Amino acid sequence: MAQIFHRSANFLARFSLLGAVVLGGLALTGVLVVARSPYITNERVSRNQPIQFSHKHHVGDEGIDCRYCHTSVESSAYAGIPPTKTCMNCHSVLFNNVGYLEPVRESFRTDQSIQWVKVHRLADYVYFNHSIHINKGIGCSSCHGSINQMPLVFQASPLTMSWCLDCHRNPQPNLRPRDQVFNMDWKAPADQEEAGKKLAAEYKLRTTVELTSCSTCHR
Amino acid sequence: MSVTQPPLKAPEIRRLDPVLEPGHTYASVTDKIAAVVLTRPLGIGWLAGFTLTFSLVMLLFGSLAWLIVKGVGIWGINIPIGWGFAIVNFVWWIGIGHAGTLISAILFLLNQKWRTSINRFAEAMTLFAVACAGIFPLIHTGRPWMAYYMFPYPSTMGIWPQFRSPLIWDVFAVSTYGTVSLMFWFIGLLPDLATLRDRAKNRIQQVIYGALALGWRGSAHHWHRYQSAYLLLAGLATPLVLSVHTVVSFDFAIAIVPGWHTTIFPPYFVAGAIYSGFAMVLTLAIPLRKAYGLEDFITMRHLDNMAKVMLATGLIVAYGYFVEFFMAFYSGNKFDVFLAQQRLHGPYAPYYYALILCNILTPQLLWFEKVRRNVAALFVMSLVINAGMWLERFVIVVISLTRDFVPSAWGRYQPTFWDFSTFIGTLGLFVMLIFLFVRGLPAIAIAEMRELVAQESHSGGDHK
Amino acid sequence: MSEHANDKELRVLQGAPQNAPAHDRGHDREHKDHAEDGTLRNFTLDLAAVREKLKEKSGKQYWRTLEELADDPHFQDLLHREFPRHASEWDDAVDRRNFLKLMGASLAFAGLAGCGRPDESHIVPYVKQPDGMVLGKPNFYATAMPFGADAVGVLVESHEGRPTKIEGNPDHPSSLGSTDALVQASILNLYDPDRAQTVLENGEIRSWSAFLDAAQGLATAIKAQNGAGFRILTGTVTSPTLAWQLRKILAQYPLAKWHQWEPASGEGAREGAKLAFGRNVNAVYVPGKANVILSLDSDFLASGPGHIAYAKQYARRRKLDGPNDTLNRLYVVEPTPTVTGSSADHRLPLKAGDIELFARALAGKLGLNSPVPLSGEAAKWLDAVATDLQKEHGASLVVAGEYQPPAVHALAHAINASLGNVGTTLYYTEPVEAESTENLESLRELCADMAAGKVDLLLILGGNPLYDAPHDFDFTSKLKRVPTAIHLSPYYDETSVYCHWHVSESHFLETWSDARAYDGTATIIQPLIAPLYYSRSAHDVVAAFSDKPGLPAYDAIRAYWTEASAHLGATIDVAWRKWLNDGVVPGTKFTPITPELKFSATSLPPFKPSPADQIEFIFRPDPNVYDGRFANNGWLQELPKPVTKLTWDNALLVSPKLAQKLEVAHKIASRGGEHGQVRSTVVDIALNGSKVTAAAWTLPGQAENSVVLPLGYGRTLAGFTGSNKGFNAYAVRTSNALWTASDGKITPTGDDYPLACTQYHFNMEGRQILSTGTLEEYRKNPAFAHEGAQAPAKDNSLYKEFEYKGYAWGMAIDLNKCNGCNACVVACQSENNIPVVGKDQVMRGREMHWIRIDRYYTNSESAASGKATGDPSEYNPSLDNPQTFFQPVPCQQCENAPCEQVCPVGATSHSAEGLNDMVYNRCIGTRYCSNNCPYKVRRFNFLRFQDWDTPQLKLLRNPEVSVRSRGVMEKCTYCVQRINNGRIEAEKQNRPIRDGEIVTACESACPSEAIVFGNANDPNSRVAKLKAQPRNYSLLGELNARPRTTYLAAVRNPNLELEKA
Amino acid sequence: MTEHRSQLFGVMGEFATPEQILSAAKQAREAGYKHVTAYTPFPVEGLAHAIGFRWTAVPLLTLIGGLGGGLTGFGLQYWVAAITYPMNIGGRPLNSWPAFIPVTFELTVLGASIFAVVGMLALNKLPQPYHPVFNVERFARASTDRFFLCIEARDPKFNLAETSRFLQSMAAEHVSEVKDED
Repeated sequence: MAQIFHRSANFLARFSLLGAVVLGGLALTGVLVVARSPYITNERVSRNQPIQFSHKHHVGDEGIDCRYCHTSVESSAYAGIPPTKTCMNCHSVLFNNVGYLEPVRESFRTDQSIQWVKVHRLADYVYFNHSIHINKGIGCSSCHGSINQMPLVFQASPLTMSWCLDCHRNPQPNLRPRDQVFNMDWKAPADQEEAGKKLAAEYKLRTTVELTSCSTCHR
Repeated sequence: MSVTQPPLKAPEIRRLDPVLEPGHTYASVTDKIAAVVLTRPLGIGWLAGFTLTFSLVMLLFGSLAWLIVKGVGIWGINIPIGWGFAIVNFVWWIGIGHAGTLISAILFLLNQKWRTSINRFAEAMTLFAVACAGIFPLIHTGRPWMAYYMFPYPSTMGIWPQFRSPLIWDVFAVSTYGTVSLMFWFIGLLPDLATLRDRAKNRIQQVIYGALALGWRGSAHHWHRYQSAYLLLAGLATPLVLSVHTVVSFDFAIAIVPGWHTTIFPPYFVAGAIYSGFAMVLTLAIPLRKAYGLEDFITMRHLDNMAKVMLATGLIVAYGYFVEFFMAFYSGNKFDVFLAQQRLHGPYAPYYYALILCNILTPQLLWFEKVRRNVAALFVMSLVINAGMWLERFVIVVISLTRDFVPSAWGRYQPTFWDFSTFIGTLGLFVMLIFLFVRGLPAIAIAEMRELVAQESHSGGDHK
Repeated sequence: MSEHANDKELRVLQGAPQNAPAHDRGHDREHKDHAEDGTLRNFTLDLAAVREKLKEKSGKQYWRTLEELADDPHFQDLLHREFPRHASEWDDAVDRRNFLKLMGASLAFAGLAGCGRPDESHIVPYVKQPDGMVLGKPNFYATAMPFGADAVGVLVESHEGRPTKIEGNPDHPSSLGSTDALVQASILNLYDPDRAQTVLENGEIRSWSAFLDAAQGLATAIKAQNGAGFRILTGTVTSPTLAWQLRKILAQYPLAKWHQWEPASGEGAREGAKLAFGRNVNAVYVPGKANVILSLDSDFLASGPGHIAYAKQYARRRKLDGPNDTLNRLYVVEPTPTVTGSSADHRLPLKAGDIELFARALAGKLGLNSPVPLSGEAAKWLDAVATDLQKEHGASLVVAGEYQPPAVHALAHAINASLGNVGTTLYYTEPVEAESTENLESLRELCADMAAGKVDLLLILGGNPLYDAPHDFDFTSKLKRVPTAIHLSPYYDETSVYCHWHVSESHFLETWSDARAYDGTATIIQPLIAPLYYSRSAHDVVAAFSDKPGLPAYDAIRAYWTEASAHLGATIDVAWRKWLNDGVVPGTKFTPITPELKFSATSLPPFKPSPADQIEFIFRPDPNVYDGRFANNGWLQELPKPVTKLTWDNALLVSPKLAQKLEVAHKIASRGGEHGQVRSTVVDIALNGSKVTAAAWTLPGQAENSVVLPLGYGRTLAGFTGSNKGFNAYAVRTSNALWTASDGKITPTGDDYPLACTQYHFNMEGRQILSTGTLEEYRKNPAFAHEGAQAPAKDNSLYKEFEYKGYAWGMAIDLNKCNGCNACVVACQSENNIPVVGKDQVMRGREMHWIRIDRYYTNSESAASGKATGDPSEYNPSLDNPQTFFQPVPCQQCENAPCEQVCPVGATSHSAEGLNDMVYNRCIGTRYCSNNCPYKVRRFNFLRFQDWDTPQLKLLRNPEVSVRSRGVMEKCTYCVQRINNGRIEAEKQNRPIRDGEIVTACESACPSEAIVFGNANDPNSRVAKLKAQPRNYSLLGELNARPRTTYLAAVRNPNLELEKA
Repeated sequence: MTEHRSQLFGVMGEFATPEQILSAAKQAREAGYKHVTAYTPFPVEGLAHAIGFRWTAVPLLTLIGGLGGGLTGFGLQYWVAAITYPMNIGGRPLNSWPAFIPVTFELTVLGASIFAVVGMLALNKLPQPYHPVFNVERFARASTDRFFLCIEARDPKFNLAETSRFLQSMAAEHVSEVKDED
């Protein structure tokens, strides 16, 4: 009988087997990595809006309070997107003839809503409530990032479930005094450790078990 | 070879049937078995059988496609009967999947020579049965595309499987069983692949079998480690094979449904599995030895022994049925008592009596040697028992659910066309794989047959 | 579950003008389409036009457009022209949808565009946000649902302008904070896609203004002849304004006539009052004050004016906190088991025709006339009842049934008077209906005139006479002879077809109106949403013929009440807002009057009893679809009828004995079986010279020789849901026998018909499920419910128990109060976006109700006994008059939940507050949890049950609850959305949740306050107190699942005299 | 293992029966040959011992695999159920160890089996499709009915003529050189 395979076959055979195992492992890890990547989470993806509205300008430079536009953030599940009327409060006077604000005026004239593109999209079965987070001293920037630096708003956090859980398991690091909630530049003080504990007690924060029960967010 | 008596004479001699007909040499066994794979042309029978089963597999794919499009509602299941054919078939196939590993592992440890000529295709059968079984737990879910939730992986949701659920145990048990059986089967194949490589008639065969043989040379070192590994695998597979059907039985025993919540389940599920497994081995072995003239290797001795195993396990199963009743009445649990009565004269009583007939009464014929040695009878009986074991699972899964705790919720179950098409589809898949197997790989372990020849020649013919 | 996307859209809707949710794409195209209609509909449609219409649409919109096209009559003509064969399949949902897709594919492939990653979704804010609206916070508005001679005051939950849920109005006498199944379901009618959507003239779409012109044209013509030939047909009118408008019309057209026809409300009360008092008066009962109540075939707990209030008062008298509490006692004599009869302490099945005899006998016993001999059971009964009533002089009550003849009512009045009940347990007021006319005679007259060609202009305001008029009137042929008939109705129904004009009627949530409750209290009906379609109210249509055509309903209402306010001593501008806010107009409640009794029982003509063995046919409105007006309401169609548990069909109700005699039987089909499909014998009913074929249903407790033909089914033009369901009992109903007919014939045809029955097996098989006892037993041993089945002690577990330190939500259901009225079931369906699955799926045992009401017969033969099957499929004597009990079964929220342990993915687990959470998006649908649930309360989406396509239905959904898709398990959550919102509000105010602050949908709907929800950890909460009672027990407690939902055993208060006899 | 190019790998004697190869192997050892290998169509009892091959690591590997699998199994379940996301599942304790046993067991078996098989192959240096012995024509029968004894060239005592004669002396039906060409 003659050799069926060349000597190199030995190396090839062993290498390919090993390779298969390694590749499989890599592929698996890859999937897990991609699932956490902005491609899936839409993190840091800024979108084109019908009007180039700049939070940086309005909040950062002009220092308008979040609640001037997002009126229901303290009382309702939804922070609320301002009606055209709110824009016109100022822009009927300021920049009242610049071209890039035409869509606003048009909307006001024609009574047709401005169609903003959603930036923060939660899954349909997640019931997030703004008001309770605000009331328990979670600042806007804790989730939305420093909006006041954003010419175009993008999603600053992954908004994955495990991300939510991180905070629901251990909220202390993110707790602020209520008067700091809308402060975009708030930084955790050095003593956040016990400050957080104190606030948690003050706010009567629910226990981790309660905060991580399924029905806290899913119904 | 010293057994020179003509085979059919006084019973005490017949009982000493050989596990290998006399007159065989290393070469002859090798030739005969390898020829089936290497030289023998495709018969019309094979082609016809393959075409038929292949079309059934297409039916299976069709059914699955429709299932994905519409949802499990195309089946007969409802509330209260949340599980129907899918789980029945799953348990049935898994059960069948037990004989192979059992034969190759346990009989190996017990040093039963007669296992040699049947273990190879029994193992193959196991793999294919497990493949068929594996389909069902996946497709019976409402959202199969989400089934990966059942595997422990670090998800972005930060949640994991719920390990208290027997269904998760199933996932691990079945996949482990599949993997181990595959490895067991493959290393068993190694020396024979080498044989085929060395006898291959053309380059393609050479390359294929050569690659699969991994360069096996049968050196003393190889054989030494090989035997050590094989023995260990056998030792591992034995508890494994027992555990798998035990775990499957937990699917029911862990639940609180009357008729499921029973401690007898693990042993009698295992016995039942072996029972149906051997029945299926017979169902396959009998036509196989006929078609490829392997009567010399799969002798009456084998059939006789398998018949005896079936008889024994059948009796264990019968005991299981009895204990179910006994415990129901002994415990006085009103729900269990009620269910026991339902089995006897509830709407599904006919199924229960059919089950008793198939699984307990018919096999009693195996007490008679005449029956055990009548190939035709054995074949029919193996079919009956397979049917019976399927009925058993139907009785357990469906009847228990039809009338549980709250009478207002009582219901009935009737399978739909899609229930049947899926089941028949897997039957087709199973047989098709068998067809491919017998033509692609040696259906009998050649190396072990050679070993047997050696032993026979030494043991001077007194067969143990 | 990507399918959720659309629904999410709705949940975050941020752009609706107060009451026109223009944000929903589908919806605002509604408008665009109608805009196009004008142009598009002038020429008839052809394929090219359709292609044109579809060209620029793509993806979802594409199909939507197709769906809308489907409602365009021209498109349907087109289909018939182009695809004659398929067009026949039009009415079948599945085929219809598939066919649409087919059509789509064949027209253009534009629809297949747009795969890949989900495209951007949009936020559509208001341009000018209405005041007082906080996004994401529902508002509640008070209004009322007019129904027959009553109106139920309601508070309607509105999310950004979409009414989504109806609750009771505590300030309204007919509601007292509760509702019934019909009220709960009425919101589905609002969004029904099959509603008539425009004004039609001979099937051609017309604008409202076109109608106004036509109306004025007709008006002038009629005026010329002084109104002769002008007829108006209405149902019972309780709207003061409408009556006012009508009277003005009649004044304008002196010779015009106003006819009334209510097919399903009896005239006995009206005529009986006339008999007793010489004029029509309205009897208002106060069951709360009665210690002994006798119902003469009256279902006052579940139907008829004021039944919600009556049920509440009655239930409060069934409260049993300790051995010293007393219960009232209810006797019911009735031919067919009703909700009231089923919750009676003593029930006597009697042919409807014999009830008058019983009443006379009772009067005799009380010395109001010469004694009347009774035979058998009835005689025994009579003595006991009579003595009992007399014992409770002034605190007893006799209620006569709606469908009983005037004599019975007159007798009831006399008896109540003689028992001194008037003024205590009942009082009289002026009639609630604006115009008391004898419906039957009124309709007879109209028909006669139509036949005689005396009617030139017929205005039909609501109602469907063509379908529900007595068949001997032959309304159809007569209507054909009317030159101009105008029909106002919510659907283009049987009658509309024969009318020249059809105006689609607005839903009560879409229009201004007003209505009076059973005690006269008036409510201003205010709209919650602009009409979804081009629909109008009766006020508009009437105004069209007045001197002020086009007068908006609002102005009419306002005008009337401006006048009325004077009498009420209020200035409307001040009072108006408060009236709207409260949902009642103060001071409109009728003051009691004391009409003198001009009737003596002796004056009655001698009673001629019908032979006992003669079969009596009685007509009754269906408990779910009533007279047929709710036929197209999927919630009600799929709602198991209280006693029979039938869905989607009506059936001839037959007593077990008679069934045996007639050889009508049931076969339990193996698909679905006891919990789904029962095949029953089909019979031909020959009656009043007409014939109808029906499925016969054996009903335990039915009077032996009495059979019931439930009205309201067999509609041909009800819409997709309601057409061709059941059989049409009106077909054999004649004017001479509106409620009770005899000498008819029942002959089995030999074939059988599948009926969808959600509970067939009625025996508890000796299990501790529905625990019942008598007051005696209770007083002897208040904890009798625990006998035999003890729940294991908490401490006999190897493991440490979980502790629930904070809130521990729990529910207690008092079986002593529950009367099985079904309000909770529909309320739950409405609150939790529960889909309707259709008859076929119900027959497979796949209905989705999160709370079901089980019905058991306690003294029935059991299956275990081997003697009987535990169901009505074979006769046994215990079925003749079984003791009936109802048990609502929601998820029991077990602490040791068997379902949770077996879920492989942890999709169901326990919350820190002890809720058995179900996470749909984690569920992979193994159904293991359901198998392991001893109570079988879990529901599985076997197919895609939820309707994702119909835009109207999207508006209906509760944004607070996930909409479940195919392949996931679902179940009662204790309305976790309400719990969470309640908790969030409480936490914001930094206070604990108050008891009663969180109310589940079922609890708030329940008229008899049988369901109580709350924090079991708070010893002062109502639920904790109930759970502390010895009557409290767990369903199947011995399983040690530790349900959070527990039951209080039912205790009946039988009359010992009758018991021992 | 075969570093040297196109040169002698060893000589191979062919025998007819297991007995012959067994005695041949013994004699070769006695004759002082170290690098002796026997090739047989089926395992011949005592042959490995005869050519001086006693201990194999396979059982040890299997043990390691088993322990590893088992520990991973239980560890994973405990971590999931009690540490990373403790949930109240039907009132059952967080560490429901009895419920964790089935998975632990299965993973033990899985680990052990994989280690046993992979270990065996690795120690046997498989896959190794190419090997000098395949160059011998008659070696094809090694997988059917012939028994070969190969004395390798790297053996210090190896000498082509000597060794060949030695093999013939043991009634080898056939003696052939084993070349290791490219």
